[in-house]
Amino acid sequence: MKYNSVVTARFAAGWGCLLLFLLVSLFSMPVLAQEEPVTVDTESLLVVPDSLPLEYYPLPPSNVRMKDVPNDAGGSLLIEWDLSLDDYEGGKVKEYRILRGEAAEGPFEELGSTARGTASFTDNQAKRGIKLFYKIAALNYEKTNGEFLWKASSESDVAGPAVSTAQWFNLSRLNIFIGIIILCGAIIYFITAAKRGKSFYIRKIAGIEEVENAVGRATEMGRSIYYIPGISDMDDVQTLASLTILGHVSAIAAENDTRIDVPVSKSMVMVTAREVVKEAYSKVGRPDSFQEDQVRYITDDQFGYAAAVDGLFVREKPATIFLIGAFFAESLIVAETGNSIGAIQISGTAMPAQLPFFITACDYTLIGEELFAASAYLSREPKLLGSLKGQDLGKAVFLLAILIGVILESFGVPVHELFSVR
Amino acid sequence: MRRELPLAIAFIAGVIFFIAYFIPHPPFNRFENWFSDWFAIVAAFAIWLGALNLMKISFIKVIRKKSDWLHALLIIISFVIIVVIGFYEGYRGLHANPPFSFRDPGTAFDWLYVNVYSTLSATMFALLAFFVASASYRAFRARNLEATLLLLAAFFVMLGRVPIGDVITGWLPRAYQMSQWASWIMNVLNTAGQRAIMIGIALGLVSTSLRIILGLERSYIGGD
Amino acid sequence: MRARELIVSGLIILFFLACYFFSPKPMEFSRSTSVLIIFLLAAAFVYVFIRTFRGRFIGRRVVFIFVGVALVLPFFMKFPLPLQISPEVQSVYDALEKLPPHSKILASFDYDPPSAPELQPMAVAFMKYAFEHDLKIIIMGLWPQGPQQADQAIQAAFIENPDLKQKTKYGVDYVNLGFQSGYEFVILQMGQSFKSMFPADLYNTPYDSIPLLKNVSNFSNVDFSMNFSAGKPGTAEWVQIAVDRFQLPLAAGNTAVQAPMIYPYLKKGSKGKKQLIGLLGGMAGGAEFEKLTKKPAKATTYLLSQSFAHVAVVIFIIIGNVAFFREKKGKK
Amino acid sequence: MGFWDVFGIWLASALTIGIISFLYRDNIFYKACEAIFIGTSAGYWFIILYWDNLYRKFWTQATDPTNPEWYVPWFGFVLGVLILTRLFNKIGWLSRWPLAFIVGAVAGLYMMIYFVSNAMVQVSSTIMPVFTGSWVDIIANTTVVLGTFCGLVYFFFSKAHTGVFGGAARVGIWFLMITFGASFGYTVMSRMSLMIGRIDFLFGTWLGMIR
Repeated sequence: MKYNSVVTARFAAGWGCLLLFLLVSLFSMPVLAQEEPVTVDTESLLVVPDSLPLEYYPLPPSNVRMKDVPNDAGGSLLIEWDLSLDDYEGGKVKEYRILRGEAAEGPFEELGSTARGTASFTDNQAKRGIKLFYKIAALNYEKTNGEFLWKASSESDVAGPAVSTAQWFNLSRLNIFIGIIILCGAIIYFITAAKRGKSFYIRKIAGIEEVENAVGRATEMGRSIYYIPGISDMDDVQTLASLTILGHVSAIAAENDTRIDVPVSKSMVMVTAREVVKEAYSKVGRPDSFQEDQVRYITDDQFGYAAAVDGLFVREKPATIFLIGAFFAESLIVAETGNSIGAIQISGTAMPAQLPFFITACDYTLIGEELFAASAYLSREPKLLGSLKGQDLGKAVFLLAILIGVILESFGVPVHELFSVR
Repeated sequence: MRRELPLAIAFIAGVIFFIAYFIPHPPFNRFENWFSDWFAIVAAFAIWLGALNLMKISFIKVIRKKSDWLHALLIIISFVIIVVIGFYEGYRGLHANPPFSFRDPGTAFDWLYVNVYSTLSATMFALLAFFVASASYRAFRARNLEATLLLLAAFFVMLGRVPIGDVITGWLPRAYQMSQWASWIMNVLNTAGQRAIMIGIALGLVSTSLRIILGLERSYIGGD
Repeated sequence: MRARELIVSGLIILFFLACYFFSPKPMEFSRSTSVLIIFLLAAAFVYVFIRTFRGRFIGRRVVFIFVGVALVLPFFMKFPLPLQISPEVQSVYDALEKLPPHSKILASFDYDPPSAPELQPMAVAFMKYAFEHDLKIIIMGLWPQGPQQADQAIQAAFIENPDLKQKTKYGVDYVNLGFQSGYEFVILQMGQSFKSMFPADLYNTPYDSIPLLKNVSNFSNVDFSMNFSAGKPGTAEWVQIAVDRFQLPLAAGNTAVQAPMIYPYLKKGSKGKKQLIGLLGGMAGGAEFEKLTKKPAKATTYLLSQSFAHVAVVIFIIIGNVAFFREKKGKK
Repeated sequence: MGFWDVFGIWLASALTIGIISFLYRDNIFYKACEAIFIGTSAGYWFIILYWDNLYRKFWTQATDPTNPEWYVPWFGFVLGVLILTRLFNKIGWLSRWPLAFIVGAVAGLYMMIYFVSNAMVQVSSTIMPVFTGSWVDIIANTTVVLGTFCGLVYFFFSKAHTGVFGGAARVGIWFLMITFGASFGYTVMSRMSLMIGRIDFLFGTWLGMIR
């Protein structure tokens, strides 16, 4: 692939803006640190309306204090208070009401209520940047089937002003930020290294090793090979991986002069698959023996395609069948017929729900990521190799973390915090 | 212009939404919600493409009297019926007093939905019950250790999840009957396997997304 | 070939018309007929075993007939089923039991009619339980047909328990906010405010004029939540966003094919906190929940057919593999 | 039960039998039902997306003066219109802009959502003190940790599966096979439940033979 300047420019831009953003958030850290504590503690006045005797009134809560909820878009304040002295089992306090106003003496509106015994409430309608004042009312009342007989409430003193602010960086997600930066950095590093021609080791994958003898079997028996690239279109990564493997299989088939048929269910896949097979034939020096109709479009309909492929299997009786790509509920219909005509079947998909059917019905199966590893191994494309290596590094980090983490956890060190999400 | 701009758009959109995850400060916190609206609206437009394409293909089949033109005619008729009724019920519902939704039980659209659409899609999937059984008999073999483990796990989960499993293992104490085996397989063995697969898929998706953002993955744009 | 096709379709139509006009309604086999049927089924399986053992496989359509019989006949049989309650279903029930009256439950319906056979029975049982224990239900759905399924579940609950109908009032005891598209972004926005995502309920009454929703602004004002899901968007998204980010107490009911992917969320994490309180898996989960609420209904009757079908599939796997090993031994 | 309800049940039963007839062989009844299914499902989603997305999410919010973010849906509208340019091949390439925006944004978002919930959370819940609680817990926890660890080793491609590493990979594939077995069992269960639902409709709602 030509090493074009646009891609490097984009790398630089991407890294540049990420670094810039990191610097901005680091400098903004000290500014956030000094949050001014907001506590007001004065003697509370007992409000005594004329009708109810004094002892109905519970003692009000005290020491009302507010704290801006960190790592949010502003707009939420955590209000805490000390419970009223009358707040005990059978005591005078039944509920607390939270009241908010935009001025110390200004009109107060009721936000919500909390049951007896709770000492905090989150107000997430506190408009960002506006000074707000709060007071908490302890409430005593008598209710029969939903109607209030009488209500007595006494309010704490006014606390405030409190302002909810928004933060530019969600500190609780720092661990995730570092994790994703390491992973993306590794992937980008390995892709650029692979572009510069560095070769990487990929372990043996059973399904791919078997391709030679599977095609060999078809040649001995003088029968054809069928390659089914799944029923998804070109926007599915599994279809792209499958077409890479198709190129490899077609090259071996062309060498052994064995016919390979590729019935497809999407017209765009047909166009690309024809290119892949034609190129494989010419690479092996057999451009003339490739016929256009080896790769043909059947139908877009899921079950129609499965029924048509079954018909082809039963009539043509291929010796070797490849089922590689994105499959859905029709996978077991096709795999079953392939098995019933005694063909060797090599399958591969990343669809978890279909893997059980392929594993039991086919001789070899590329399981999930092995499909992508196989296409990287065969195509040697830098972006595929680099991604695979980057993902492997991620797995290595997770494997080490689990190994060390479990050991340390047994001694009480909270290693899982490093990976936990708040 | 045709290839560079889309790649630039994809890069900018990707980086912005990647960063938006870490910035609570407005307007970044609103990005995910805005995007859900944009995604829904674009999806509504995209289905016009799909529907018009289906109608175009079907019309060509009918006009040129292709082999399955009756099949195509039936597709057009059923599409037109449900679309016309959908629009009619929708407008009637909006202007009625009190307004009702076109999906309410009792509307013609709901009748078509319950008796035609959901019946057909439920039966289409129900067919698979038969295909799974025939594949079990004719194709699912314990050909190697891995396939044997798979069939054994399936055996215990299927029988454990229905009362018959406990009838068979009735002679064992309650805590060791087959339904407990099935629960243990699900809660311990399956959890471990699922986690390994989920982590693998997550890492795979991160690398694919990164390639899309950096413009290395261009298949979704198609040819020039 | 044309003639045979017409004869077969003629036979099918005749069979169903005969059932429609002449069969006893409802038809129930006596205990002895049920045992006889099971005996005949077993004999048929033995015959298949012998035939396959000798190398002559039965055709695909014969297997279909076996499965059809195994699914249909149990509907007419009566068998007491010893149903064991699995821990994940028990924890859902215990969590509901702990809810004091008048607590608000957010019930999200993310499935469609094709998955109704598995999820509708547990949804009906959940509605019956909630209304009988005076719990308030706020219904919404991430799938277009979800809220309709919720409505059908409520109507079914009213039919099975008529006095519930008078007791529960729409807008006070339950509200249906309808469907909202946008997949998991809907959950995200509900974390900040329900109202912004559901300006009005299914019947276009504004959010603020619904008494039940008076001081319900987002997840922190909801005591519990139940998610019925058949795929994506579903329980996984609710856990990833509502539980992981907004700490919403969540239990779920899932189709059988979806349940395995959800089990990891049930495991206690390192902080001893489970992401998901409990899970009703497939029809068996529904039947167990019905047993816990002491009201056996659809799920329980379906389970007998399910049991027969599972046994049939297991026997077919065994027969297939025995023949496979005999063939392999023969070849060696 | 009005006329339309009875007719609806009979129609639904006919369609159900038509689809099930595919088990016998691919016949004209099945082809007719399949055509109705393709047409109705395309039309159904066409209507749902029109009313729920275009009308309710775009139109009502975009033309509602009280909505402070009324401009947001308009950007979605522009993206949507650009997608429609794909119909005319002269200006079809314009449709790549909205497509690129959606694909890029989804890439950015899904990268985070999946990385957090499928990778970080799962790793964090696997790192747990194993030797606490009753011996049942100890066995369960060690098995989960061992299974997840070995499963990941199997999907590790940069080292050959030989020696101890090969052993761990082998144990890993065993765990994966049991997981696939469990999901096979559950798939059978859910397909059977679907069929039971259809039988309950045919023999219950239609023929009335089930109580």
